[in-house]
Amino acid sequence: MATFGLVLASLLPALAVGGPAQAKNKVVFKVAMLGEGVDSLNPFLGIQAPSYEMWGLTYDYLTGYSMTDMSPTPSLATKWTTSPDGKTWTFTVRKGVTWSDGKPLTAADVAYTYNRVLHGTVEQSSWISYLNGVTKITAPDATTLVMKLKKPSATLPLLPIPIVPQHVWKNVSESEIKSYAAGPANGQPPVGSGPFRLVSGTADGSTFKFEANPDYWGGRPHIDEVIFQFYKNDDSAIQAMEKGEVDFVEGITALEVKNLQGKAGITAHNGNSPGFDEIAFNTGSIDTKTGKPIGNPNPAVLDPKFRHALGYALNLPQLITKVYQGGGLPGTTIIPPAYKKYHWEPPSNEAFHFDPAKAGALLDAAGYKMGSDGLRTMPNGQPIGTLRLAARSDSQESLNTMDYFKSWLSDLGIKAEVSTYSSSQLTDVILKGNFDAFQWGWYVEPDPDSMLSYMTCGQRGNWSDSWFCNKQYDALYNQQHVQTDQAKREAEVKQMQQILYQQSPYLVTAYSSIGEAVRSDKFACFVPQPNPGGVWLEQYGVYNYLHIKPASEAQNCDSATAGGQLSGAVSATQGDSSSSVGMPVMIGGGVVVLLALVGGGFVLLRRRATVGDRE
Amino acid sequence: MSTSELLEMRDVHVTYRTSEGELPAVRGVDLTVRRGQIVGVAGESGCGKSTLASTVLRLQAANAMVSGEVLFDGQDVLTMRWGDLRAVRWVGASIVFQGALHSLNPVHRIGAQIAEPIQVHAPGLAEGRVRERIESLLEQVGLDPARARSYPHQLSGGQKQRVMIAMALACDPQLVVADEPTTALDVMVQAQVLGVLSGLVRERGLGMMMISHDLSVLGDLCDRITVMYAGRVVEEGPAEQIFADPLHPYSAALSAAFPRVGDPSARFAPSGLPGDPPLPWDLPGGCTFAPRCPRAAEVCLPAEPVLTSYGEGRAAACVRIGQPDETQHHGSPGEVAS
Amino acid sequence: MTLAAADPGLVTAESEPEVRPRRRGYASYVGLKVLGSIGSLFFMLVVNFFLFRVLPGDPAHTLGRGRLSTEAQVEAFNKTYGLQQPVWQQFLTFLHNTFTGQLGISVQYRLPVSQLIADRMVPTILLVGTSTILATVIGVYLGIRGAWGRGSRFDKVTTGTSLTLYAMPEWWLGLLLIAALGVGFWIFPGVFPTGGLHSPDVDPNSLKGVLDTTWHLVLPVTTLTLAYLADYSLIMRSSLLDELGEDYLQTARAKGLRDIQVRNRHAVRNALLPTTTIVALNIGFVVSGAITVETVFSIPGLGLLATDAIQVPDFWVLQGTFLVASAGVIFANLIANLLYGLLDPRVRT
Amino acid sequence: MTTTATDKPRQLSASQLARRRRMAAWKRTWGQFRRHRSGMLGLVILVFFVAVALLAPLIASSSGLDVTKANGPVLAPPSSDYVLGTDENGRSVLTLLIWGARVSLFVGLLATLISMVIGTLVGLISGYFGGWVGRITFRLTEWFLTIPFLPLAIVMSTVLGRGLFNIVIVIGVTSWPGTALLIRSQTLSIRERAYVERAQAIGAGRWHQLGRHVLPNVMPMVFANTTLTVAIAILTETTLSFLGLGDPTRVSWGTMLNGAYEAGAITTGCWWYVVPPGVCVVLVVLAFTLIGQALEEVLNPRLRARR
Repeated sequence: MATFGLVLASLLPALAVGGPAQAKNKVVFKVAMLGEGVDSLNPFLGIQAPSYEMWGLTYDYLTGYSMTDMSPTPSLATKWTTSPDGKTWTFTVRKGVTWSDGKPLTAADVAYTYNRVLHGTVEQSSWISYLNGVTKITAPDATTLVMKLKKPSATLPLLPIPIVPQHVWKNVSESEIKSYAAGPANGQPPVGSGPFRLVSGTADGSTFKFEANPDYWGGRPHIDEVIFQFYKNDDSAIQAMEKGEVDFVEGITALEVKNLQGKAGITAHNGNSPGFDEIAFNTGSIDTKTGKPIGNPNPAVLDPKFRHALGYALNLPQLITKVYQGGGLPGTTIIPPAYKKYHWEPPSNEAFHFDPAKAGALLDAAGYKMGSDGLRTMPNGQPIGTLRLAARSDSQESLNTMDYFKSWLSDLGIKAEVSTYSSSQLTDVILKGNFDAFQWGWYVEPDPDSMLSYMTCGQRGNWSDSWFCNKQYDALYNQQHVQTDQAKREAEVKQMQQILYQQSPYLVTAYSSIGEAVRSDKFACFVPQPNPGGVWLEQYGVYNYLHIKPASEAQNCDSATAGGQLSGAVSATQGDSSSSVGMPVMIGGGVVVLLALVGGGFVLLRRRATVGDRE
Repeated sequence: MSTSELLEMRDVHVTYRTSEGELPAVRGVDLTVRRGQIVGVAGESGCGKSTLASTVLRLQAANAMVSGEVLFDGQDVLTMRWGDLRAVRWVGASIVFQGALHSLNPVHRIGAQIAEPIQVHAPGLAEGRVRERIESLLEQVGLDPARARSYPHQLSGGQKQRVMIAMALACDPQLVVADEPTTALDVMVQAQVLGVLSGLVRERGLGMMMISHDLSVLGDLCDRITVMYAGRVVEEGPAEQIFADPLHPYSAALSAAFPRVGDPSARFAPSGLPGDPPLPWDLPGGCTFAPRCPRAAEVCLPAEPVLTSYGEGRAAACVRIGQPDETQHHGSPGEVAS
Repeated sequence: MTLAAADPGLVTAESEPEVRPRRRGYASYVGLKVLGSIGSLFFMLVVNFFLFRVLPGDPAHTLGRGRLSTEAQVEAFNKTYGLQQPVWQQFLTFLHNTFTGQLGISVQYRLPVSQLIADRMVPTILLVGTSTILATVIGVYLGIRGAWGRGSRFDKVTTGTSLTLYAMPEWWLGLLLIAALGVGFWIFPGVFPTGGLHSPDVDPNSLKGVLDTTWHLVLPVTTLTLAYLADYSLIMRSSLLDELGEDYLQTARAKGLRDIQVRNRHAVRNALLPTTTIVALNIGFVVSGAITVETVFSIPGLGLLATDAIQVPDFWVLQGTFLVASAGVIFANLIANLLYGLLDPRVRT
Repeated sequence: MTTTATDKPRQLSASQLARRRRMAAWKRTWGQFRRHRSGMLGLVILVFFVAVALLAPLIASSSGLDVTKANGPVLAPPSSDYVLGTDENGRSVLTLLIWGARVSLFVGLLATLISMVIGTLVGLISGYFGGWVGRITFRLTEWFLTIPFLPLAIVMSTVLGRGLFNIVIVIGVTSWPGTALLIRSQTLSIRERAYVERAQAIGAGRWHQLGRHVLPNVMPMVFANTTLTVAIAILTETTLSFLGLGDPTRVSWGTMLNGAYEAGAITTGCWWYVVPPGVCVVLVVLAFTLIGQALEEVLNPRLRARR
């Protein structure tokens, strides 16, 4: 039949090609996704960004995120109060919300979901960190949810845990859940309360079809269907968009963005995403049980002064232009500027800038004098030897960054060699401590807590990859963790960043971004997050799925509800769209290319996802 | 039945075009086969006798240039239109190839292979008739008709050769060309096969051109014998005479020789004859046989001797015939042809 | 996959002659071949098992993809995947599971591997199947014509083209086709879709869906067809050339057969033997063939499943696909041999 | 070794004879090869690329490979100062091509060497020694043949990690069975030949015969087969590199194509980054194939009849 069909198709190309284009009356929003696909539709199993997107459309969350700085906003919870001692949280759950199978959604469902996380093993892996310190969760009545905590928590009420229907999941046992697909079964979408319903698609599949939920409490979406199509490489996806097979492409390179910006009917940009790439040092790998040193870090990198000095050897602007293809923002600290409240911007007198002379001076001061052979020595006169820089073989950026680092080091009179590992191998190398420095990256979730936690002593041998340990830092971490006074907490978080900046376990090289392109002749009213300069699609929350409109109705974007005043980011006409989005981005010195969804990206996704933080 | 000459070859030349240059394989051969007559062609391998045979049905290799005339029943095979040629093939003249081993298609059954020419040339013939024909043919060559169902590799060499014979007779040809029909077989089987072959030919009064390096075999089967050396006829005449008292020294050597048993691969050189037959790309000047000839003398060198008649129906190409031999020339005795 | 690698079927047949063939019926021939395949099957299982036990990194970490924080979870994980058992015991369980069709649960997708493979099988078979059929038909035809009129312009052109295609990485050819016919170049617009199995918004089961899928398959199928075609035409040509020297063709000519009859009844029939074997074998290399092309054209088949699994690395998916791949080859190999036995009487007796 | 003092001289002279015969054979082979048009074409192409690879340092300085030193425009089309344009790091594609030739050829040849050694050894053993040794080695070869080549190569290169030598090993280890089978059938036929029997009669040890009589006579076929294997090896290296399993620190034609693919060179229409590496691969592989076929035809009389 295939052969026959083949012949047939080549006979009637018009018909066959006409096929895709004939999406009539129904408004279908087709999204091309790249790289790793959806790993699971089961919110307790999946860990990859696309999966979060699927859950976001299928389920609801207790709290949402603001479009400006991603601070908590009401969602299923209409409001919440904290007891004076900060150990009791009371949420008021929205009335009149129903599951897709018609049953009402009550506080009991929320309590069930959270308890499952609290007491399960599999269920814990992705979500437990959000219920950190929570001891008891109850639903005294249909609209009230009460959380009891050991000690106050600063991370609440941020609770991005998909709320699943008790009446369905109570039948899924602890053992079954490991392989519970939670996808469409016998013609029925998985039961959820979200704005859309998954009518077709399986975890390993390449196509996922959602239908709008007509009676969504947040109002009916302006589009009838969302379809995600996964492509293996950018070219296919971009071509598909130019051919009109898809309306949106997520995660392309800056080069491709540049190339698309000229094209009529298409608007492309690099959206800031709250993530960063860094050069990390081995600040002292130890056996977490015995506390004895393991691995073989070069004594030099163990010295904060040494690491800090190297901060002045990095020519970040060059890195951005060359390695990140001319787009990008030089990085400073581990909390990206997207989170205005928490980001600490080093004052100009402290800030790193490309100044080899200064770097040299600092090294001299720290005792790393230039030897007769033109190589710097340890303070005790021993040769430093060769620093082992680890790069990820699946990321060209990683390799190139380290190549540059190597050449900058040699300019300083420090020998270094770059070796490549696959991401899984590198994970092992790091845990064994057999490295001096490596290049990798993180995404940072709206609440800085978990990112900050990775640099605490307690995380060594687990999430800490730099083996960093600093008493003062840990003390501050514990403080901010229970800090209920927002202003105080922000101050503490910034202080922690300052410590890291001085100690330099990480040299943050770049703040990342995601290349996105949309058929602005078909759809409009995308609102970036963070606004301005942020991403359009893989956001915290599903704002745009609810508020984008067919280009024909673009003029009244503002009629849209929340965040309306921000809309029109992408309006129908090419001209002002490129000025309203393209220009700021360009003026902003361009944005770092995130090749996350190409090659090495998987790991970023993985590590980002591991604690569920996602943009 | 126009003439009594069934096959008449006139001044046939065959030259192979190869990357090494042009190799003359047959150089001006005349040969005649009458109805019911068995003509033997003798000579060492490489003397061009097989090439000569291939021209009878215009089966020479693609890179072979043929000149002269090959008249079959008065028509020149070489210039015939393909249609007519196909009609002549197997119906007019058939061939028993050397090495039945390879001349039978390994993946077709015996029966099918014998039937093939019949079906080709008498398309109308009914299945049953064809089968009967095959069985009778097999019986005639002394094989169990059931053999029709077996594959070549299931037969012994002798049996294969018999199959070839049966196949050759399938369309009652007037002429059978037997190209070294028995080289691959050991003596006992050779005798049987030759017996069968000549018997059938005789009783049907067919003409046959029998090619062999073994003069003794030809001697008692044939009416006439043509001896070839280096692509030319060196002697020609009644079988028994040539075998009994050859004129040409080469014929003499051939008849003196006796067949070696077994070992089909190594073709034999007449005993007492030093050296190998000349290579077609460097033929010695004068008499091409001279270098190996026991009676060679200065007279042999200037020109290549022509075939001259000696008595009724006998001819030979040697200038020394009748001359007394004083000067005995010998090829370097050290070497022994292997 | 290549001329050099692709003729065990032949070799088994060829390596007999010098030992004077004993007479045995087709049945026992089949028996022997089946036994041989079972042997290979077991060997393959062993390789399969141990190959994947030496994947880099501590399984608990790499396979758990770093998600495991508490010791309890690590243990739970090891338990699920039986990693705490001694190796031989793991092997036994592996054997048992394999034969009962349990290929484990994908670390990445958390779905039964057998199900994943079943899902991905269809596009691959569609792609490779179509290409193989086309390639065989065209390739054999070209091979025959080329060999029969060897030295002719036709022969020179086809052989030249085949050799070039043979020397070409099929995925690169795919890229070129995408660039030329998908993206379009100079004044030529790109008409064909450049990736995916079908357009996102059509139901693949509707007629429109079928047409759309077919339309999407044009480029990948063309790519793979050209790649295979090269092999087949070259093989057919050379094996027919081998036959041309044979005496029985002379016999056939002498019998007064037409040239075309000689070719089809005798030469081709025999020359087809090796070709059939190799085609049959190539079908076994379904996965291998599909890997690169599926990657280039983003076709969600077995090949893509495998390549995706490598990044993770998704232990069980890799093992499963590899298992299917090798099993496919062994099976095809068996078929090839049996076929050969049927077609060539010399082999079976 | 059961060679006794008495039959040594005869032994030697015999082998000398054999050697002389072989020398003559090589001369003849070369003579015939020279007349083989496509073979010579292949040889010319190959010589060209080998020359380029060897002279790379003279033609283009290796600094052109260093990303940190690259200061050309990104993915710029061919121009006067960048004859074949630039890659996504602003490096000259031409320079990459020239140095890529080194890696591709190196990998191809070394991998082939490995697979040849293994293949020939196994082939000889399974062909020469009858009995269980022969049977087992033959089975082994067949088994290895049933392992799907590319998947195995992929899995192995994930196991061994990414590096030039790993690629070499992977290819070497996965591509030997074809050779082994060829050598085996060759050996089987040669084993029957007269002088081996003679050697047996004289009482030379089996290994001695293997080395003295069988090996030298199999060598020609090995040689012809080698060139074909190189072609396959180079193709495999390219494919693995393209799939991102190559050595990222080294520039080969495969890694170039991988880079082009990931940089979306197709959509951005950077033909100068996609086409040249592929063409080089095709040419080199073609060259080896042509030479290999020519050699086979020349060395194998049965095939020679075809011409």
